[in-house]
Amino acid sequence: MAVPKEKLSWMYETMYRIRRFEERLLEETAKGNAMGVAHTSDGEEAGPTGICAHLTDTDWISSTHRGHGHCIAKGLDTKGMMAEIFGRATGLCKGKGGSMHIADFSKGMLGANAIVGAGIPLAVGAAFTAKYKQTGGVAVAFFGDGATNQGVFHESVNLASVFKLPVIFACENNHYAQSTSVEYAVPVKDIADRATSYAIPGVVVDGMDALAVYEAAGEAIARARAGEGPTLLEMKTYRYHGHFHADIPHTYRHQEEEDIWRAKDPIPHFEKTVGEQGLMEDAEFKAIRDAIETEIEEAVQFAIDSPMPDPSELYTDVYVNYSNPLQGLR
Amino acid sequence: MAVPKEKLSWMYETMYRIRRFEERLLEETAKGNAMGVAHTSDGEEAGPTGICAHLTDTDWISSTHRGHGHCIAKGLDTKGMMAEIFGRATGLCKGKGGSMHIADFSKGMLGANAIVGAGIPLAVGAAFTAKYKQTGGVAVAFFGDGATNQGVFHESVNLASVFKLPVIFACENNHYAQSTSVEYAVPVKDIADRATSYAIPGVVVDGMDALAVYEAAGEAIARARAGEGPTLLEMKTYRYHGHFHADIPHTYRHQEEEDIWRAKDPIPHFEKTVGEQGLMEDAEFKAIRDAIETEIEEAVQFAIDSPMPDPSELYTDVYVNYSNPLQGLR
Amino acid sequence: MTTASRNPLGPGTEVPGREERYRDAFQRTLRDELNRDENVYIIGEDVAGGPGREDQGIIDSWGGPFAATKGLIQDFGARRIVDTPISEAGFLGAAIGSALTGLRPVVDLMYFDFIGVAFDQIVSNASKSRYMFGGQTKIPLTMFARSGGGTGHAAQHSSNFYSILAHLPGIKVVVPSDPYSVRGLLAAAIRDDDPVMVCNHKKLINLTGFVPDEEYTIELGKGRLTRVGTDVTLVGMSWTTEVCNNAADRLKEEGISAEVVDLLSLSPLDEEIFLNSVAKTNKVVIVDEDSPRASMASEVAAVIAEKAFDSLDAPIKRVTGPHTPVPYSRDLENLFLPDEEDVIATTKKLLGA
Amino acid sequence: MTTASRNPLGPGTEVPGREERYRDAFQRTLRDELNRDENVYIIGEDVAGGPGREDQGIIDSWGGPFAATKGLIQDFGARRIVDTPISEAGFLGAAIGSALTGLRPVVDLMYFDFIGVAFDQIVSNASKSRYMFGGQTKIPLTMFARSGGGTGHAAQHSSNFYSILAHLPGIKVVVPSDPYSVRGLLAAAIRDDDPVMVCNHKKLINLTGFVPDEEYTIELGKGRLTRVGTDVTLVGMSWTTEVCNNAADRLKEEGISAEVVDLLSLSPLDEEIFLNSVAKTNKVVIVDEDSPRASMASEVAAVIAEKAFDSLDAPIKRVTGPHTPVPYSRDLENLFLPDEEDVIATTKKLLGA
Ligand SMILES: Cc1ncc(C[n+]2csc(CCOP(=O)(O)OP(=O)(O)O)c2C)c(N)n1
Ligand SMILES: Cc1ncc(C[n+]2csc(CCOP(=O)(O)OP(=O)(O)O)c2C)c(N)n1
Ligand SMILES: [Mg+2]
Ligand SMILES: [Mg+2]
Repeated sequence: MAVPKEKLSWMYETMYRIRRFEERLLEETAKGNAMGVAHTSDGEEAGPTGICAHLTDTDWISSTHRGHGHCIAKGLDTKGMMAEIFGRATGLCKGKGGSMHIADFSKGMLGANAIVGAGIPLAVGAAFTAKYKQTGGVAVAFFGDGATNQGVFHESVNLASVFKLPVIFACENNHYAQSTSVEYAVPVKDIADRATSYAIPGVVVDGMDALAVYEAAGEAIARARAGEGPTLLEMKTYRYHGHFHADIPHTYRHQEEEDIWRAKDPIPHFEKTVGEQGLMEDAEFKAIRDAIETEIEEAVQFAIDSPMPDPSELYTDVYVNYSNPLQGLR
Repeated sequence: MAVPKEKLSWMYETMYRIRRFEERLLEETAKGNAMGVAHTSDGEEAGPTGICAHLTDTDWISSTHRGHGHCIAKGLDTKGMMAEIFGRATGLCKGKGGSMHIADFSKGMLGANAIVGAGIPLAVGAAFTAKYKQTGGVAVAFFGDGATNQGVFHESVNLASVFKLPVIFACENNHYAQSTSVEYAVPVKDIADRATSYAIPGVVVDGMDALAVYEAAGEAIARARAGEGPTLLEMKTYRYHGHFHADIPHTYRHQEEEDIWRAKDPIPHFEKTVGEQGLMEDAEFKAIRDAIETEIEEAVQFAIDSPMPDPSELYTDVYVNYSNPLQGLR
Repeated sequence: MTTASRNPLGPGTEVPGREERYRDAFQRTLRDELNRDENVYIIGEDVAGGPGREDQGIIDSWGGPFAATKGLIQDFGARRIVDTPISEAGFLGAAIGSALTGLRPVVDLMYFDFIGVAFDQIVSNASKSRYMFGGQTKIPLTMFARSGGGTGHAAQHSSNFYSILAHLPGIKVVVPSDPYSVRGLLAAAIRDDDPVMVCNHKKLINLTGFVPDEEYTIELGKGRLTRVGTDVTLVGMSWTTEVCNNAADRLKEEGISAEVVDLLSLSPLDEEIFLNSVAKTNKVVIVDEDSPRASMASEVAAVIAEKAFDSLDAPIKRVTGPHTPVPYSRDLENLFLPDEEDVIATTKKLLGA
Repeated sequence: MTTASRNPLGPGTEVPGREERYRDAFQRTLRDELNRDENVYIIGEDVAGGPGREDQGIIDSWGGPFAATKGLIQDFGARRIVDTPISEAGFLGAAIGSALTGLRPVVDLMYFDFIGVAFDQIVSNASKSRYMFGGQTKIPLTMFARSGGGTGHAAQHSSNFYSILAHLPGIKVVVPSDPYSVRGLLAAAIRDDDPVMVCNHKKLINLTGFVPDEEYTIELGKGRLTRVGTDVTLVGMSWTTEVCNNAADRLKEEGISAEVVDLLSLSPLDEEIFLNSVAKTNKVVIVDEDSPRASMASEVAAVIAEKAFDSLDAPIKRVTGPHTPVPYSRDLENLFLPDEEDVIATTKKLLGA
């Protein structure tokens, strides 16, 4: 598949933005600047990037506890994201959501979701709206290997098949759910095989290769936009760090395994492929990287400099049109 | 598969007992004698019969809102069942459960369950116990076509596969879930194909043919007892009456369709097959039928003659060892 | 037709209207709202009925239990009256997703008990999305379900767990008590931008009452008085308002003047209306069919004990279902349900009458 | 080691014991019960850790969040420490099925919020099976989960929805408040023949306190006094007992004598202990981290307003979380949580002090 030049540089930039966002976030969390629990997705950048390359702001995605990569690929502002994770008033959710609940509805991002599987039907609903209103839009549900053992995964995919909705079920099989290996919890070799239960296509793709994902996702999204219904797209991938910032993965997986996956790192892999084809120059890669370094530093500084939410924010946004009088019974 | 003579007559007897129980129950419900909501399973007798022919009281089954057939096939007393549906103190659950909650733990019957799908994991749990305690027992989860769209079906089958438990997932595909046809709600042709998602065998069998079910179930149960894990067994069948006693099915299905299925009626079909093979005589069939007629009449009379539960029963059985002081705050 | 006698708008406000069953008022409102707003659609199991059989000449059968949506499919088509597989978590979640992206779903959850299988979507998505996303979005979701005992449906089909939903910040809960209120509350719920659960008690569904012809809404979060009195306040919700009304009428014959507060909304809760009533009567009996622990009856009692303590002359009494599941056998089930006798006996005891 | 000062058995009952973290007392109890009864097993996500990797030389990593079960797999093996896929409804349902057939499962539901996805199994099977089957069976099921705010886990991982479970007939709910009580209550829960939910507040998990060496159980349904006083009763549960204790100690310095009732069990509820206390102090402040509507705070208030009305000198006060989800940002989260200051301020206002 011929990929337009600006898409290529967007993909590189997006992967690198995710990578550096996650790495810097881990540093800031270790310093105690970022609050709460951070689940990073470095290593998995190719998936959201290859998929979101096909989407616009009027397409929708739903996400998970490990959602920074999805957010960035969907075009969310890294300043607003970082500030959110720092619990600041300038965060995308005013500091009320945090890492596991970053959302930006103006960008077609339905929100990260900290309940495994719970975001999947939301994407089905967004696809329902697209069909109902004939917007031509599609929706993508991102979720992990572990999430495919949740009941709501099954119900959502079935529903989407029955309704023939324009939705892509994008499974990031990073081979672990917390410490549980996919081999233990999922008895089939390829999660894509679970598509059989719903009479929809199931596709396996190398989740470390943005161009491969781009191609596979392109087909699925084209089918969806053409009214031909959903696809289950499995991306084989790996998370470099622990399940969350404080998790040490070597208690449940071997260094050798990690090494094998790191050798497939999506960023140098992309540089190599695209470089060899003469589509982008080293200098271009470097310029992008430099710009991203600056951007992420600025995002961190923005977060640090931003104010905490006003205490009154505790009580707002519970309802649209009911100003909640139950401000704690004290 | 050679079927022992006493099994044959047990099967015939069981199917006929279910048939007459259901038919008489509908009459009694129409008269207002039986309380509540009755979901009858006449037409579907071959399934539970062919399966339970392999089970003993130390094997377990879980059931559904449409559970009378499962109960009878598992050896539950028709007097106690009828009395339960009449809401009498002599009912198997003292009149506190009714048609949708008939249970008899002494017979390995875990209870009918009125939440679609909710009984499925209970059977998985019973199989877990069998494996844990090495009893050699198996468990059978009965459920409908519609139930395979519930999340808990998916989770339960997956779990049983991961744990390699001795459990049979017995899907009675009677082609409707209330008024919804299976073609609408289940996008695959055979529900048995859903076994693919869990790497277990999926088997389709003619659910109007007790001997076919007997054979297929025999293999699945033998595998389970041998420690080889679960099977999804789909029985194609049909319910003759409405979803519940007051439902008129002709608003969502055609008489011609009903006629096609009635032509496969499991009882004459069994008489014919077994009779032609010279394994049972007409006189034997007749003797069984006569005995059942008497039994069911006695069950109805028993129920009518039985007392209502004592009012104090409202407050008992909530907890084992805590005599509930909250007897309504009045 | 103008019916003044049963006019719930109060004396002096005679409006054109009709005697209508609760279920018919409910369906009429659905139709009105479907006509009013193209973004409103209805989703649930068998809400259309016979789906996928259209090519075989069959369309519409069930229309949901108690035929709530029967016939809508003919007039609004399969795009807007959407049948689903038995996948409550999936379709409720999808409805939420559609609400987040511009539609106004009305979800039939059939029996109230089935919130169990969809509970996570209610708790984690419907109730929290607006807050945790910092107010970016609204969730114009309406859910409805049949609640309560009295029809022999036994333990798993007779719940009244509205207290569980009212406990959750971010969800609104309404409990209509007659045809008039279901029309006004359902219309308000569908037009509201927050998630709302509408509880239809099974014993109300076939009841008849006066319903104005014109469209109207009842503000969410406002209760009403269905009887005015001075000696004691009876607080009812859903079916128990009917119980309280009947008890008040019988108490009147015995010279006891009972005021009946019909909560109508459980969340937001109209604290003022029952606090004002208790300020006048100084005594209160709260009637709730649900089991008592951490119930709406408890909540109303707690609010009164905190905010109207000084006007209280006597202990706050709750008349509730017992702390048991709903039993099957008819007599036991009737015993489970709080009824007029219970309310009258408790009231008389409280008044020392 | 004998520690009298922090001996929760009360003065004069010095027993051999140790200072131990809540989490260690919890795990020690699990070990004791696993040793005591072959039918006890533990099931949940990552309770063993690294499953399926044993052949690769890896076993045990996580042991659940906060390492509750870490190391058990080595001593008890995969038969009794059972890792599951992320399928709460499935494995909780299976645990119930195993309880119905002779085992005594202990289910780790991880975060309290995850009851959402398994809720139907709790409501429809665990809580009702005994009743609807006419007492034929028992359900010796123990569930545990981490509850509460204070760790920056935000809206979907900080719930305290114990009121929802306490509302359900057929379930028991316990809320230990220190290492001593978690040991006694967990042992009692596992030996009990009814379904019990054990709520471990995240803020308690790393707290240290005195724990006797010997095995003991605390009767389900019994509260205790953690401070004796005469001016006001503070009612705490789970983490809020710690809040009440600290508030009482500070109030004492100001000459106000507060009695602290630690509920320990929410269902069954020890009504007597707080009714007796209020009979003595005539004033009460109930402290509950959960949102207020139809909460345990409401329930305790309602019971007092009904049964101890005559001993009340002042309105019943609730100090609860607000009617909002739990916010993420630290300061907002701290504001959400009821703390000593809130309790002290409310108490003083109540006492006119
Ligand atoms: C319903 C539910 N159960 C359990 C958890 C705890 N939990 C958080 S992430 C996770 C693992 C998810 O694995 P996977 O879906 O593969 O996503 P990954 O973390 O690998 O991206 C678990 C069990 C949860 N958040 N929600
Ligand atoms: C969770 C849940 N959703 C909906 C219902 C209402 N309901 C009862 S039976 C039924 C249809 C079940 O269909 P199927 O599983 O095929 O069983 P059948 O009735 O055909 O035997 C439905 C939707 C229910 N009891 N539980
Ligand atoms: Mg994973
Ligand atoms: Mg069916």
